[in-house]
Amino acid sequence: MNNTAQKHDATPLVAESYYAAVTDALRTEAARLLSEGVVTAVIGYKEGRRHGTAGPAIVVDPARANELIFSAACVNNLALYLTKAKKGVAGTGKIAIVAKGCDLRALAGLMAESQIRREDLHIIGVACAGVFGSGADRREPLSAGNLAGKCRECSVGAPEGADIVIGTLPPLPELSPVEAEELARLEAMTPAERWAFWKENFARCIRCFACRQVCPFCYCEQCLCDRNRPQAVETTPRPAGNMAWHIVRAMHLAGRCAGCAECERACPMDIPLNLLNRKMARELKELYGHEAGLTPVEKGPLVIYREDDDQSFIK
Amino acid sequence: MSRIGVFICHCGENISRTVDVERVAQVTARLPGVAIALDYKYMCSDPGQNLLKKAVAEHKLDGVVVAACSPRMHEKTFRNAARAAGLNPFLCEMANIREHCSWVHEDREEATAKAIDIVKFTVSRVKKDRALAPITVPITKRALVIGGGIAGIQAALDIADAGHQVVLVEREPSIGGHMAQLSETFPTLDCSQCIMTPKMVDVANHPNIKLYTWSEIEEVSGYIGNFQVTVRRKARSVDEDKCTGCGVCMAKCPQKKIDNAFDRNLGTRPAIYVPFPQAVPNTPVIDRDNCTRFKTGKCGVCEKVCGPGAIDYGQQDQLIVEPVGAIVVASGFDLYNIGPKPADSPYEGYGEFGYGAIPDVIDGLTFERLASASGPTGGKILRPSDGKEPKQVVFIQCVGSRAREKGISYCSKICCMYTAKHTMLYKHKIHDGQAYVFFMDARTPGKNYDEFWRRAVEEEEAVYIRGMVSRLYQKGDKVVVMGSDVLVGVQVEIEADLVVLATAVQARTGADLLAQKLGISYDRYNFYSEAHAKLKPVECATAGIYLAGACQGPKDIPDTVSQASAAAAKVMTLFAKDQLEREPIVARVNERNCAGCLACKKVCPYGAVEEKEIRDRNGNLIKTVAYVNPGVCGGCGTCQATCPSKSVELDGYTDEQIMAMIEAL
Amino acid sequence: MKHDFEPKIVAFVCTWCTYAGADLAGTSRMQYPANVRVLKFPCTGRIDPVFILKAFQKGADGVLVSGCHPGDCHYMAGNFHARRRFAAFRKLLEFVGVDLARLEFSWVSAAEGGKWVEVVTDLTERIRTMGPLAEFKELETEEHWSGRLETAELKEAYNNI
Amino acid sequence: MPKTITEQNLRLLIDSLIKEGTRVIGPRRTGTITLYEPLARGEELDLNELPRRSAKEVFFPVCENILSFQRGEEGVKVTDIDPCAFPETVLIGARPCDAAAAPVLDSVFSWDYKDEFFLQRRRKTTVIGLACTTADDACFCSAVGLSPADSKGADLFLTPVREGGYLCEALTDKGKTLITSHARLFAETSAAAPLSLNEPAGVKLDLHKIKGWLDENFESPIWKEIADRCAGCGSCAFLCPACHCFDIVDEGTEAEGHRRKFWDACGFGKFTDHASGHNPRDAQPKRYRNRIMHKFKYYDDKFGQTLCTGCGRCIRWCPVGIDIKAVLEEIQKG
Repeated sequence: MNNTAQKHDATPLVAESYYAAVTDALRTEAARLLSEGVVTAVIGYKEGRRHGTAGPAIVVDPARANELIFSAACVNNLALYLTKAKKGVAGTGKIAIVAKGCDLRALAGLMAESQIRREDLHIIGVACAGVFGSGADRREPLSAGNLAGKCRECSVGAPEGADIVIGTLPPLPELSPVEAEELARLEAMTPAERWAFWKENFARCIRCFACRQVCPFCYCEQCLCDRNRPQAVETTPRPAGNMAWHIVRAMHLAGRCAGCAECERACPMDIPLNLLNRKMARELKELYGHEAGLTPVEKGPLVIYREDDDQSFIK
Repeated sequence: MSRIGVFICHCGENISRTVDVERVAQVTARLPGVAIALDYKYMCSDPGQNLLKKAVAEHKLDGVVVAACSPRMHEKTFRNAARAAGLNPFLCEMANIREHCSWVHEDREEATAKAIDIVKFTVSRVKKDRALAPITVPITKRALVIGGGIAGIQAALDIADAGHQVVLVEREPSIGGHMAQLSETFPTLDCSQCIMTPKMVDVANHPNIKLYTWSEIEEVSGYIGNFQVTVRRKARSVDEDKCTGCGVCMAKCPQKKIDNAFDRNLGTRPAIYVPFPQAVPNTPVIDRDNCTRFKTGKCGVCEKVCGPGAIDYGQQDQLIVEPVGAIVVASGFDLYNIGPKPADSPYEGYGEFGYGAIPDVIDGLTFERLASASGPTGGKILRPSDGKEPKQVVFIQCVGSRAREKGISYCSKICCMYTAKHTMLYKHKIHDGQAYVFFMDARTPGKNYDEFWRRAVEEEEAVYIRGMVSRLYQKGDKVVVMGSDVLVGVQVEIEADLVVLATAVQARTGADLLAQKLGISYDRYNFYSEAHAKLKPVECATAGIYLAGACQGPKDIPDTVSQASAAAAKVMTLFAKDQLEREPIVARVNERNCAGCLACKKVCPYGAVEEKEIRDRNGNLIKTVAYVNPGVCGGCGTCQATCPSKSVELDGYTDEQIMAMIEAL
Repeated sequence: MKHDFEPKIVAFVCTWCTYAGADLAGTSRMQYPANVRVLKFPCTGRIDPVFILKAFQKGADGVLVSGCHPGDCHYMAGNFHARRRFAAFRKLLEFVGVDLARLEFSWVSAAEGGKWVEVVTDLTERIRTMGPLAEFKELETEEHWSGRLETAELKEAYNNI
Repeated sequence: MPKTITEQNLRLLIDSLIKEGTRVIGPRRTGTITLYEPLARGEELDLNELPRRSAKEVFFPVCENILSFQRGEEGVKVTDIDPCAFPETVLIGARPCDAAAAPVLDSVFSWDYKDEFFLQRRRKTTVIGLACTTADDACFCSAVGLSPADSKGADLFLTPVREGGYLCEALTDKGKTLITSHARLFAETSAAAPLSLNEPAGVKLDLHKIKGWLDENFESPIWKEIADRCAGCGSCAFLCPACHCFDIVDEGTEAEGHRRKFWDACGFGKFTDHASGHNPRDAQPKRYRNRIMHKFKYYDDKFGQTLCTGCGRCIRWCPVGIDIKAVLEEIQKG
């Protein structure tokens, strides 16, 4: 974090009472949905053992709705649990899901890709001031100092299109866009410098596939990178295979990525994976005006074309 | 281990001059999986092919690489030879060492090295080749023709005459289309009705044609050879089987003041009506929107007067499913709206020409009705406002067409000719009248067309003014036409008795909706797209669907009829076989891996991808996956490149084959 | 003429336009550098970005992707989809640090034998001056430190194979 | 008399080892994290935090070649990698949770098949352990029978002292040799005060009781309850000092290639996927159960050891917040 920002870094973005109120409302709503039989399960968050942590929770019993919470530690994009990758987790029937604005974009994308249907969902939107960055100090309340990078540029704090939205956010301060700045920094480099940057980062990759496994859009039943006939991408965690894997991953998400940055958060090796996704999102916006939004768009930018698309790069 | 045979052709000296073919044979013989490599002077000759056949048998080859010319030249030859030797033809590949090597490189060493590489990666590919069997699709030898204008009539008659069943669907109560509304036709000035009505009667009487008028296409499913078409037969309120067409109902109908759309609203018709006297079928339909019985329940005259008891007020729309093997789309065109811009129209309209506000500003089709012997004036040209003979008529061309600012940039193709015709018809009927034509260019490409136009100008004394009209306004009982003559460079003002606008031909309103039902593509103006502008002008991208007439773009009658017959010929070609056989280069879905994102469906240019539900033995849905209909797939492979998990694979170009080649480079 | 460095160039082309255009260059006896290896696809729509990546990984110094001009696609729209796909992919490659001068895209019709020669010649000459694509080749030989063979004996044994 | 070494001399020790041709591996800052990596200079050593990955990769590489093949004119030539040629190595700054894992792994790598790739690296490596002062709320070494001061697995053990520098305890011949061959860098002291170590807080685990429960509860609803949310990545296994599953794959082309051994993880959906298409562990709960069973029951059954040293890495970096300590506490409750 830069030093000039340090001063109000620790100023809480929202009062603790905000989370308490949202949590209460969330529990009430979840209990109602389950006991009235509106849904068969609620996918939400519950508190972790350690201070300032939370994780996904799937609640099917109204009596356990009071385990649900909402706080700045609720980092996960729960849309993951609606995908084929997590087949059968939520069971059958209508499912309620707790969604931050950024998670809603993923839900919209999954609907557009025929993975989920709106009518099978009850979306409990939560107005979110942001979540903790990975590795951030969670002993303090959420502030500009321990906020996740993606949240600094968030435009969907208050979700739209949900069945219910819980919480009303106080006005939030404008924060410097650190991710956009990092992207600009990389773009200003020479190709050789960028190659060195990524080579160093990808060299750390151990192919734990956390990036893939937490991505709501990596729902393929057979990842191309797990295939061995033919072996499109080397499976071994060597520099060559790592580079190929991350290029393929970014390409497969281009035009689909909802920008939740879960890949980057989940990476135990701190590889700035979301930079790749952001870069592709920016390019597709510039080329084709596409942006991941809150409503499903049937055809993404790479499954559609216009006859007058740019072809200045083609001889 | 594979047993590949490599056969290297000298092509006389065409290859061996620059490529050391013996060396290629020596090196490639040692490649893993190669059982034999030999070279020969002319591999495509009979002895050369026999060499290949013999080697397949002797060495029990399971793959063949012929290193010779381009596969575009001889792939078929060698695949047939392989087949004759008992090998699946798709296990034979060509390595192009002539067009791509010996002919384009001079350095023997370089060319030889390149030839070796080409053979090498082709060998790697062949090892991953799979035997493929041709795909056969059964064909239902019945055709659907959509639209009963001259295009649809021609196509239906041709197909029916060839002995195949045809289902002809027409939206209006009668077939005939726009041509039935015309007076006389260019460039011969023969009477439209006279040449049209016999064909209409032929349709009605043809044993192979099933005619559905007052009907629309509800849904189309299936694919080439095997379409299921649901036709909505709108309630006619008249039993077609009982009706004798005597016309008493129409005569007795108390509600007679309904604008007659067939006559461009110049005349009126009753609520129970046929659009025009020569209608086919000659069975009336009740216009429920205007019928007193349907509006108030208080009438019932037609039912009382109908001898055969054909009137049926309770008739409902009927949905009928027709299985067909091919579809001819001949849904025709609409005319550009020259009135004020309707809210839902993409086009600007011509408010400045006062159409609708000035009664004596009409469009060309209205003029046709005025000039038609069966029209509302009995063929006398009388202007709408007061029924007087117009002595000065101004024709304005390119109204809507070639007017980018109005939304259409194309040329409507028929207006130059029909305006010339109009001036003649006018002159023939009103000898002392004067016709003026404002035009941009006269476009007359067609047999005897320019002669016809010249006749209008030179013999029939139509005054052609090259220039545009800026404004029309009413002055007394005249319409003042303000325009410019760009050749002379002066402003022109004419006090006309009647102004006729040559309005643009545009796609039918709702053409896009029909296209979506059919799964065919259309351009930005909603005209239907042919598969290839030059070489497949009547085929659609969607196999088994063909285009005829102005639904594809503006066309005159001769072109329309030609295209209709061409479409019919395509249908007959298809029906000449019992089964459709095609190259098995088609995509297949690995259902186990498919996650059902349907990206393949979104990119498929052929609409070949469908959704398929996978259920367990109890019928519970496990998942929805993509299914590629091999009868429809064109084999481009765009689906596979798009599929993130490569769960759809193009036979003949699988990832395994391609990766093997890249790795062998 | 001999050059210090002869690059390996891989061309992915569609069968209907560019492959035929290259055939035409052959039947017209036009001359061009022998560095290019042509892989035939039904359509540029079939060409997966992974193939380009793989080609670079397996030692290509330059890659050419070529197909039908827009509107001429035998399959109507395959090249339109390919155009978007590659517009995106080249941006990605550029972002990870690949010099885009090594990756060429072109439309070459069946009638453009001359254009084929020009495209291939230009690319070959450009890459001759650029030298080998060291980045991917280095990457191929690198190991994670924990599996790296550090001793001289092992290195020698390794180099001998 | 106990030996000590100053901070500066510790770095000089690294420098002189490198100069002698020894490979020195220790915590090093790389990007935004610390990893055990080969050190180029003593000053690269960074002992401020627990490295993100465990030290197991010193013995059990992330990925290594085990043979290479090349097709030539005379057929296929295969070259085996000779484990005897592995370099002499010093691992410096291994925390107790990392150092203690190596002897646990010896059991499985020297059981029926002697995995020389692992064992040679063990033989050739001298481990300099470091008492741990940085426990956080994910750490639980003391709950599984270790402690921040435990020297298990170390040849030489460093304990930070209040005055700066470290108290050095040589535990094996390797450790003693290291001191004697660099004697000038070590001092003798009688009164060095070890820094107070930060014992991880929380419930102590009764591993015997836990195993007892596991013996009885292969089938239990708890597995679904815990692991439905598991995303199926390998971060827990890959960061773990004791997880040692690996896969072997041939990579390359028809012309040449390598046989490679690399880390695998039981959390992966494909981990036990059979060629037939059948997968006995077809759902995440079954895979997670295997992880717990392997660590606290199977390995105990076979070798009398536990495959967990309480480093807490899997807790800290689980993307979906699965907390093995919480799971074990739950199991302990019964």
